[in-house]
Formats: sequence, structure tokens, C-alpha cells
Amino acid sequence: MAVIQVQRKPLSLAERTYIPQVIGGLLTTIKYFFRPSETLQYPEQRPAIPPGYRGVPTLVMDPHGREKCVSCQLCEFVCPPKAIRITPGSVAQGAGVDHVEKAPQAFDIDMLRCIYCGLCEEVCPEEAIVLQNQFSMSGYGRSEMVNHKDRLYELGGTLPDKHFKWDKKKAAETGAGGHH
Amino acid sequence: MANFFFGLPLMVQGIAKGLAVILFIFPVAAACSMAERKVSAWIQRRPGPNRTIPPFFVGIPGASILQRLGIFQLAADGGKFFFKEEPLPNHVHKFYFILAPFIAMIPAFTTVTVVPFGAYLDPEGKVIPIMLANVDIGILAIFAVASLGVYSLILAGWASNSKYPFLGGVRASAQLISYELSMTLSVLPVFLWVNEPGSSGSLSLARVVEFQSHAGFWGGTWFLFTMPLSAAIFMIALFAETNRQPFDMPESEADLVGGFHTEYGAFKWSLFFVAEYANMIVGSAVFALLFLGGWNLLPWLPLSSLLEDLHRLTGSALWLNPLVSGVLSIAIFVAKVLFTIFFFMWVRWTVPRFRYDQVMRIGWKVLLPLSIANLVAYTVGIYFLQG
Amino acid sequence: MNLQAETLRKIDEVIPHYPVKRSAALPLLHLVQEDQGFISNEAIEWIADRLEIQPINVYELVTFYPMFRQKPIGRRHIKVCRTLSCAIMGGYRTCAEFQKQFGTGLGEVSPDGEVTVEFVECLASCGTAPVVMIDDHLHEKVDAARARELSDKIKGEAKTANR
Amino acid sequence: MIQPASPDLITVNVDGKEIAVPKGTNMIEAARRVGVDVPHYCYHSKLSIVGNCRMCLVEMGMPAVDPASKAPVIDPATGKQRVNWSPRPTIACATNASPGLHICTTSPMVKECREGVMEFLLINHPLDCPICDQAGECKLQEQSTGYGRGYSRFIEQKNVKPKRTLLGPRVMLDDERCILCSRCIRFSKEVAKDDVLGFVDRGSYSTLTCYPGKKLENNYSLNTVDICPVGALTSTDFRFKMRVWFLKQTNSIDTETSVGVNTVVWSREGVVYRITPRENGSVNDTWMPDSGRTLYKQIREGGRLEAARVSGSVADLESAVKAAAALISGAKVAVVGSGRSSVEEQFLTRKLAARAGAEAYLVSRVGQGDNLLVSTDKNPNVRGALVTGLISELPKPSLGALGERIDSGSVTTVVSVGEDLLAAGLSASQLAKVSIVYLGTHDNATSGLAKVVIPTLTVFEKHGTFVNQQFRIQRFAKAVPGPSGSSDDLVVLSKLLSAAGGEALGADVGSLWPSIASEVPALSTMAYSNIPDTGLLLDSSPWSTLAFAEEATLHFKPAAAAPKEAPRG
Repeated sequence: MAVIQVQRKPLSLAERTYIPQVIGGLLTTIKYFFRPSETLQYPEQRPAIPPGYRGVPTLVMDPHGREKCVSCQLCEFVCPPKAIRITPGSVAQGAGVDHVEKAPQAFDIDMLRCIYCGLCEEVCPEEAIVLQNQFSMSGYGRSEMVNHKDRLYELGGTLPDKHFKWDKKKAAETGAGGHH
Repeated sequence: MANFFFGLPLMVQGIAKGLAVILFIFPVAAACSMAERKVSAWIQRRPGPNRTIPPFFVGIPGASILQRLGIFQLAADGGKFFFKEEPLPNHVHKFYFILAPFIAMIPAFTTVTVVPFGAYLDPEGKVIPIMLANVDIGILAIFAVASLGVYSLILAGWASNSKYPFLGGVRASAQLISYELSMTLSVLPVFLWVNEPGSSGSLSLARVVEFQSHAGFWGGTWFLFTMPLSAAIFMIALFAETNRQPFDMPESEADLVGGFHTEYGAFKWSLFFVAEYANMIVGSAVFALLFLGGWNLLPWLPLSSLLEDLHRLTGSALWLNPLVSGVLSIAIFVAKVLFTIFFFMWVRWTVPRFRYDQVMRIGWKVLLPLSIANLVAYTVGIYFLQG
Repeated sequence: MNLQAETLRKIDEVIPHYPVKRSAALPLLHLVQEDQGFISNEAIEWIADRLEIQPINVYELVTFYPMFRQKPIGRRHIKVCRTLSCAIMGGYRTCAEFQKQFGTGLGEVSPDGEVTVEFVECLASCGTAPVVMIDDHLHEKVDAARARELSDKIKGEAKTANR
Repeated sequence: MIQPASPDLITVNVDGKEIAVPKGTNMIEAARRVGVDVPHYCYHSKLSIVGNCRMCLVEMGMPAVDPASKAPVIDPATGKQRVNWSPRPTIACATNASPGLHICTTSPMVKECREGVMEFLLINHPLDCPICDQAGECKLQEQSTGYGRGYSRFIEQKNVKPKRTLLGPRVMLDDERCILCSRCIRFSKEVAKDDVLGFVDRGSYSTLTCYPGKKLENNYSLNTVDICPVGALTSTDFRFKMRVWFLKQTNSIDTETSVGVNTVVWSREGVVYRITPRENGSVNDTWMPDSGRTLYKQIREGGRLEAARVSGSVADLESAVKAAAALISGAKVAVVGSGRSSVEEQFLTRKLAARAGAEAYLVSRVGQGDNLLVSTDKNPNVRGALVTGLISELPKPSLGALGERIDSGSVTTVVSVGEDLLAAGLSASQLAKVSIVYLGTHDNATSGLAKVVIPTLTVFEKHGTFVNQQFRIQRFAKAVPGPSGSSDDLVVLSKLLSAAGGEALGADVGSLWPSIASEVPALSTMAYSNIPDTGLLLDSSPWSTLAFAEEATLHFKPAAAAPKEAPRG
């Protein structure tokens, strides 16, 4: 690829005195001086969160209020800063979610480590961990910056489910696929 | 009241005047810092500090306006500086380190005494300037004392005993020396013109204003119009002398952390900035006096004519009262000073900072030759004009 | 295991017919079901023991073949064909009629213990569909009316038997 | 072991590579020898072949010969003998190699076959991977990445089968995931000899089950979990505990009995989650007893010694060693070694006993064996004690002789290396007469009575070797770090030895082995790092006259000459 030498344009005398430029600059700044402020008054006014925003990772329930996470630990595996720590456990039989069997006993996300990359959301096969709109987190100590399971569900709430995977399974059990 | 004051012993008068200076300069300098923040914010289309309000002010009508102007923020900052812990790094030369900010205060407070900030009409209709010390050496006193200010920066930089402050101090000394020359040379034509050959001369600033108050075209015009080059050189040098952008070499936040004050904090740090703003105020005042006609409202409209016109128009003798005339003149003068200070801030957000070598080049290779040429040209001009 | 002497004799006879004892499992299951009407777990274990295999191996067979029953049935076994021809000709209606007559569900023993009604696959008499097999007797062209007739007959026989 | 006579070798061609294999090798094994992996589910090298998963379909061909003249048919294009490829695929597991056999595992037909089989297998397989413990080591998962479709053409509802059925106390069944390979059934029948599993309701609803009223509870039931290619059978102990991809695998040895079953310890961040068998064709094939799989629980069991104690008060290691040395020097000492210690520890114990002029004893543990992988000798390393010279004859059933010597006052200090003397046959009154130095992992009656207690490590927390019943020396490695406060047995023993005035020997296996090799004749030609993963058979002739307690196990036959000794614990 040929290198094109760009000749710098020689400055005119007016430009070299620097004065027209300064005056032009002064005019520009004084113009802005009289324009209204663009600042968002943050705590009172909230910014519009664009779709796909990656806020604090949370755990969500499905519309039946059932926890979606099955503690497959893929997020723990994929998490680049190793912020997620899961202790798996089994769901008691007869809890109404028999097809799930497994749920996290403990689910901790260390927000001091989290880099909001969203890989956990990407990898989650159950769409249980979602980076939502919450963007501000604070605490008085390191321990307060670790979100435990109950806090994660509190932050996450319930999201509409597109698949109803486990409901379909239940329908299959009573329908054609059942073991009659 | 005036009689009572002048009846007091000289010592008490001096102390009272000194206290008046301190009580005036401190709040005004602080207010300038808030003004700086607000002007910066508005130029950048931000609101600036607008949230602080003491709880017991909430709900009082008008307090919210003060809140939005950041007045309470100013108080809070001041209070903070008073009550903050005074850090004293281990490696500094403690005596000089503590001394430096106080030295910075000396020129700031001293120069203000020879600056006239208004005038009143005495019963004979004579315009008497208001100033703390009407000395004949006026401008010389200001230059002499103001140039002491650099010592505080050098001292701070050196006493900090670490490299960034040291570099800041060195730059400060070089810069201040460089620009002092052009500054002094740029104002010489003014005094050459003011003091006609043969008459009894004075370097008092009040005399310069008096000169700009004469009748007639040449008499009433401001020196800004008759000596634009002088005004420009003086203004640029003033920027450099007060370490304002685009010449803030000693501080150089981008490359020297904080320059000479890197190691300073809390009250000592704030003293430097009070001094800087005091310098700015004095500098602006001097510029207003020299080139903007002092307390004259408009060119060719000196204060005395203004008051007489008002008297004639309204038919009220009140305008000729010394007190009213004094307040009016101070108001006019302060307005000019404030505009000049605003101009300082305006330029700060317009012109990017110069590199150190550019600062030196502008000082020695542009401003100095220009001011010398300017001086020679006006000297010759004045010779033919007055000669 | 209370097997009839005749069944035991047949069992003893059939086992040596096979080179491997295990191969006799199916005939034995048939014999035991003929004898007892169904194949109980006890019967599975007895057969496994007899053939020197594990009960699970016999159990696998029993669960695979639909004709092996693991529950007792009624005294009469009504088998209604539901393969294509019979289904087209009304096999389902016939079956429903039988269920109505005896007040029982599909595959259940009727409340009086008399019959078990079941669907079966092709009984190989498509020309005379729908067909029904009651115990070992094939009844052809059994529509709903004929089903009622047969039901009445069974009920009548039951009464005389009980008397 | 006795090698079979050199088998007849035949030449087969796998994907264009010629390889000589013994006659009777099936096509999967033949392909494996040239590094070609034929996917399979039901085939297992140690079980009978059923050929019911159909995953191992390959193309086979035989060299073409003229039917009349039997002369090879040469392809004029290549100048080589033509191959008559069979028009239909063959299952590789059930087809044995024959001379000149050609196997093709890469043809489009084979790929299509595998894709077809995978699609059928996956039709009713639930989308359970996130909650399935097999995920990560699941053959179905692996093959479906290679041959799966990525989407399902099956729009009907899947079969729903029972999900958590307990087959036995240790095995949980998820019928939906079962692909009916029948490995578990064959294992129970052929290896464990406990034929309780079978498929019932064959057809769309085929279900794996136990015979009603029976349970899969033999001591080998967890092997069915290991060989299950999918997540149908899971261990109740490991179920939902940790995903396998987080686990670090460390080779170890089952310390349960003298069989020396090769194992893998799976741990994460210092916590052991499970133990599985490791293949060793000369010891345990691919099996291990269930009882050995829970041994890791001792690591976190209560009663773990946490700090050295001198006369009941907590001390640091140095002062404890000093106090122990003071008890040893000048006293009449007896050393009770352990058949559970590693060869290296037994060597240092021997040196310590020699230094203190003490007689060494070993605690015998003889119990019930099952002639498979649990032998009658419950000490994993009695032969190590013989090899290192700690003892010269087999341990007596009880420590009666030591008890007599204590009673007679000819022993005043007893050093116990991990053995509970009270349980080994000494009485409390006898123990009261002597000063005891106890090195061990857990609190017990002896540690309560001991003057000096020094906490040491379990087998999962240190390196070492054991000599099993075949005189096979096998290595085990450190899987997890020991708890704070405890020290490596080797460190403690070597410090004790030098504090008692003995020579300074290495305190880890690497630096200790040169000394072992120079002093132990049976190990003279060996180095620790040279012992292969499957162990090294030692010359057992010096001890051929001893009457070992073991009965036959999977790969061990007791020497015919040795008379059977009666005692059973």
C-alpha cells in the first residue's frame, strides 16, 4: 500500500497570530454558556435503561414463582473473574417441581469481583440468571457486596418465560408421553 | 463617622484597615472559586454545584435559589477546609512547607491596599478616590509586591521535597520572571501619557483613572482604545502572572499531578487558592483601572458628569451626596472587575493549555519584543502629541 | 404355590424339551397362568427357582408379553378386538356396551367379580368383524345388541352357578 | 502374573492403517489400537457383548478373491488387492477381527449411521443436562456434539418415565435418561453376581428396574454408576454435589483391604467429592467396592486431631517432637507400626524402632473377604512392612505379647503410629503403665491416654506407596491439603528420628526414596518416580513361606503351598 504523504497546510498570518482562533473559541464557549444544562439530575431523574443493558446479575423466577436456576454451575464455570459460587442441592420430592430435582442451596455472586460481562446470562441453559437494570450497588463492607441467593431473587423478581420447559414436561407426563 | 475613624490612633486605623482587607478578600476569593465552578459548569452545559443546603434552610423562600447557585456548597467547602485534618508528609521541609502558603497571602493582601476601588464627590464637587493607601508609587508597589508571590510557589515546590512539586516550582519561577518584564513594559506608555513632561508625576492608579475622566475626545477615552496592544500584552501577561489557563504551568494538572501544591492539603492548600483568586481580583482591578476607565461608567462619560447628568435629569441633590456617589462608583468598578474575572474563566474553557516550551517562547520571543516596540512607538507618539 | 398335579406334571415334562433350562420359561409361564389365572410374584419366583435363574429374568418376560397377567381377572374374560376391521365395524361400541352391561372399566374386574373386559389385537376373523372372544369361544359379528345378548347370557349363567 | 502364550496375530486394516491384533479381538479394540475411537454405549471391555445400542456401526470389507481360483483380485488402478465392502454396516463390538479385514470408520455411510442412531437415542432423552450429574463425562453428550443434529425433528411429546427411583441405598435411577444399553444389568449379573436388575415393560416404555422386593445393594452397586454411559444411574452420595468439570483427579489407592484397588480421587479446592475406580487390568479391572468410595469422609469427620498435644495441653510440632524424643531416649521402648502406613512411613518407623532399640509390632486386621475386590486382610500394606523390614513375620491377631512385656515392666514407652492400642488388644490398665506417643489423624482412646499426640494426615493428603497382596507396589498421591495443625507423617517421623539421635533422613517421598532404595533390598533398583501408574510387581520369594491370610480375589490366587491360617476377626 502506497503511503500518501499529506502536506500540512501552511498557516496564514492571521492563524499564526492565534488571535482569530481565540476569538472564535471565545464566541463558541460563550454560546454554550447560554445554552440550557444537559445534566440528568440523577437520583431524582432516572436514566432510560436501553434494552440489553447489563446491570447487576440476578436470579429470576418463572411466572409460577418457581426458581428457574437448577444449579448446573455453568455460570460458575464460565465466569471470568470467578465471582459466582454455587452450592448445589436437591429439591425435596413432592415440592411440586419434581421434574427439576435440583436447585441451588447457596448461590453467591461477589459483586466486588463481577465485571458485568454477561457471560453467565449467555451460558445459562435455564435463562435463570439475568443481568437486569439495576446498576448501583453499595455496602458498608466486603461482606455486604456479596449477593446471596435470597437477595439475588429479590433483585431478580419474576420474568416472563418464553419456553415453559418444565410445564411442557408436565403436560407430556399427563398426556401422550406419560408412563401409563 | 468618618471623623470618628480618622480621629482614632494611626495604629488602630491600620489594624482596622488590615482586618477590612482580610475580611473582604477572603470571602470574595472564595466566592470567585464558586463562580469559577459555576462558570465552568455553564460553559460545559452542566448545572454545577447545586445540591447543598443546610437542613434548617429547607423551605425558606429564596433559599433554593442560593442552593442552586451553590452558595451553601461554598460554605460547606470553606468549613471543610477549616476542619480537615492537616496532612504533613514526612519527607517535607516542615518549616518552609508551612511557611509557603502564608507567604502566598502577603502579596495578595498587600497589593489590594494601593488599589482604588471607587470615588466619591466631596462637597466641592471634586472626585476623591477611595483607597486604603493613596501612595504615589501605586503601580510600582503593586508590581514589586506581586512579584513576591512567586516566592511562595518556589518555596512550596522546594519544601515539598518531591519531584512534581519541585518541577512546578521551577516552572513557576521561570514563567513569572518571563512575563513580569512584558507586563511592566506594557503599562509604561500609560504612565508616560498620564504624566505630562514637566508636571508633577505620580504612579498612583487613581491618577490614571483621573486622566481617563477628562473631558474631550482624547481625555475621556479609555486606554483600552488608545493603547490596545498594551492592553492585550498586559492581559496575556496577567494570565501568566496569576497562573491561569492557558498558562497554568506551576500547577499543570495533566503532567505534574498538582504541581507545587501536590503535597498540600486542607487549609494550607486552600490558602494557595485564596491567594490565587486574590491575585486575580487585584490583577483584574488594575486592568480595569488602567485600561477600562476605573469607575467611569462609559468612555467619555466620567463619573462626575454622570452624577451631574443624573442630578439634572432627576432634579434630586441626592446624587451629589458623597455616600451615594461612592456606592455608585464602587458598583461600577466592581462590575468591571467582575467582568474581567469572568473573562479569565471564559478564556480558561476556551484556550487549551500551552506546552511549557510554548509558554517560554511566547513570553520571550513574542510578548517581550512586542512590548518593547510598543513602548518605543508610544514614547515617540507621546513626544509628538504632548511635546 | 398350589399348582395342580396336572400342571406340575406338564411342567416336568416340558422342561427337558429344551437344551437350556431357561428356554422353558415361556411354556412354564403359560402353564402357570392357565392353572392360576394370572402370574403372581410368588409364581415368578417359583419358576425362576425351578429353572435355576433369577426372578428378574422371568419378570422381564412377564412384563413384556401382554397375554401374561399379573393381576387376577374375573371368572369370564371378554376380549374385544380393536384392530382395524373390527374398529371400523364398531368394536369400540361393542366394548363400551360390555362395559356398560357389567358396570366396569377397561381391564378391570367387574364389581360382581364375574368378568374382565379388555381390548385385544386382531383375533383373525376380520370378515366377520367385530369379533369378541369370551374365554376360549369366538363370537362373530358382535354389535351392541349382540353384546347385550351375550352379557345377559353370562349373567344368567352366573346366577345358576351361584345357586 | 503369568502371561498367556503369545497369541496368534492377525492383520487388519483400520481406515487404511495396517495393524496386527490377537485373534478374537473385536473391531472396537482393533480400532482403538490404531487410535481410532469407535463410539459405543453398550460395549464394555470387561463385560459380555450384547450389541444393542448400535452406535458402533462401521463399514467392513474383505479382500476380494476370485471365487473359482481363490486368487486375489487385483485392482488395475492401484495395483493392490481389491476390497469387497459389505453393502451394510456392521456393529464393531460384536464382530471379531479376521485376517485381512478392512474396517472403515470414516465413510459417509458410517457417519450417517451414527447420526441416525444418535437421533433415535435422543428422541426420548430428556433435556436434563443442566441438572444431570453425568454432564461433562456423558458419552451421549459427547457423541451428540459429534453426530447430533442440533435440533429435534421429534415434535411429539417425549416419554415421561419415573425420575428418581432408588434402586438401592447408593444408586439412584432416572429412567428417562436410560438408553437401555444394559451395561448395569450385565455387570450385576457377571461381575457382582447379584442379578437383580432387568428391563421390564419392553417397548416404548422399557424401564430398568430391580425385581420387586429386591434392591441393588451389593457392595459393587456403584460400579453400575461408573459404567452407565449416561446419567441414568447416579450415586446418591455424589448426586448434585459438584459438576465433574470442576474436579481435579488424583490417582490413589483404596486402603480398605490388601487388594490395593486403584482409584481416582476427585476433589475441588481441597474438598474431596468422590472416589472412582481406575483401570488396572492386573488388580481391579475397572471396578471397586462401594465401601472404599466413602473413605474420603474420614477427612472431614469429627474427631480429627487439630493440634499437637503434650500431656494434654496444646503444643507446637517442635516441642511435641522434643517431648516425644525425651520419652523415647533412655526408655524401654516398643513401637507399634501400622499396616495402614505407607512404605515410606514404615521405613522411617523401622529406623525409629532401631534407633530406640525397640521391638516393632504391627496390628493385624483380618476379616471377611468376598473373593472379588475385598480381601480378608484389611490392612492395605502388611507386605510393605515386610518389605521394609519393619516386621519379619506376620502380625499376631492381638498385641498380647506387647501387653505381657508391659506387665513385666520391660516396656515403659510405646510409640503408636496411627493405631488405637486399646482396640488392638491392650487393656487400659496396661496403657496406664506406659508413656504413649501417638501419631494419628483422629481422636481415639489411645490419643486420649497418650503423653504426646501429634496429628498426621490421611491417605488423601499425602504421597506414598503401598504394597498390595500381589507384592505390587503402587503409588498414591496427595489429592487435598491436610488440615491446619497436622503434619505429614514423614515429616513427623523423620523429625522424631533425628530428635531421638538418629540420622537425618528426607521428610518427603522424593528425598527419602534414595535412602529406601539403598537399605531395602527388594526396592533397591527402584525410584519413586519410576513406579508406573499400574504399579510394579516385586519379587515375593523371600516371603513365600509366610502364611498370608488372604483368599483368592479377582486377580490374586494365594500361594498353594502356604497353609491356610485360621484366625478371622
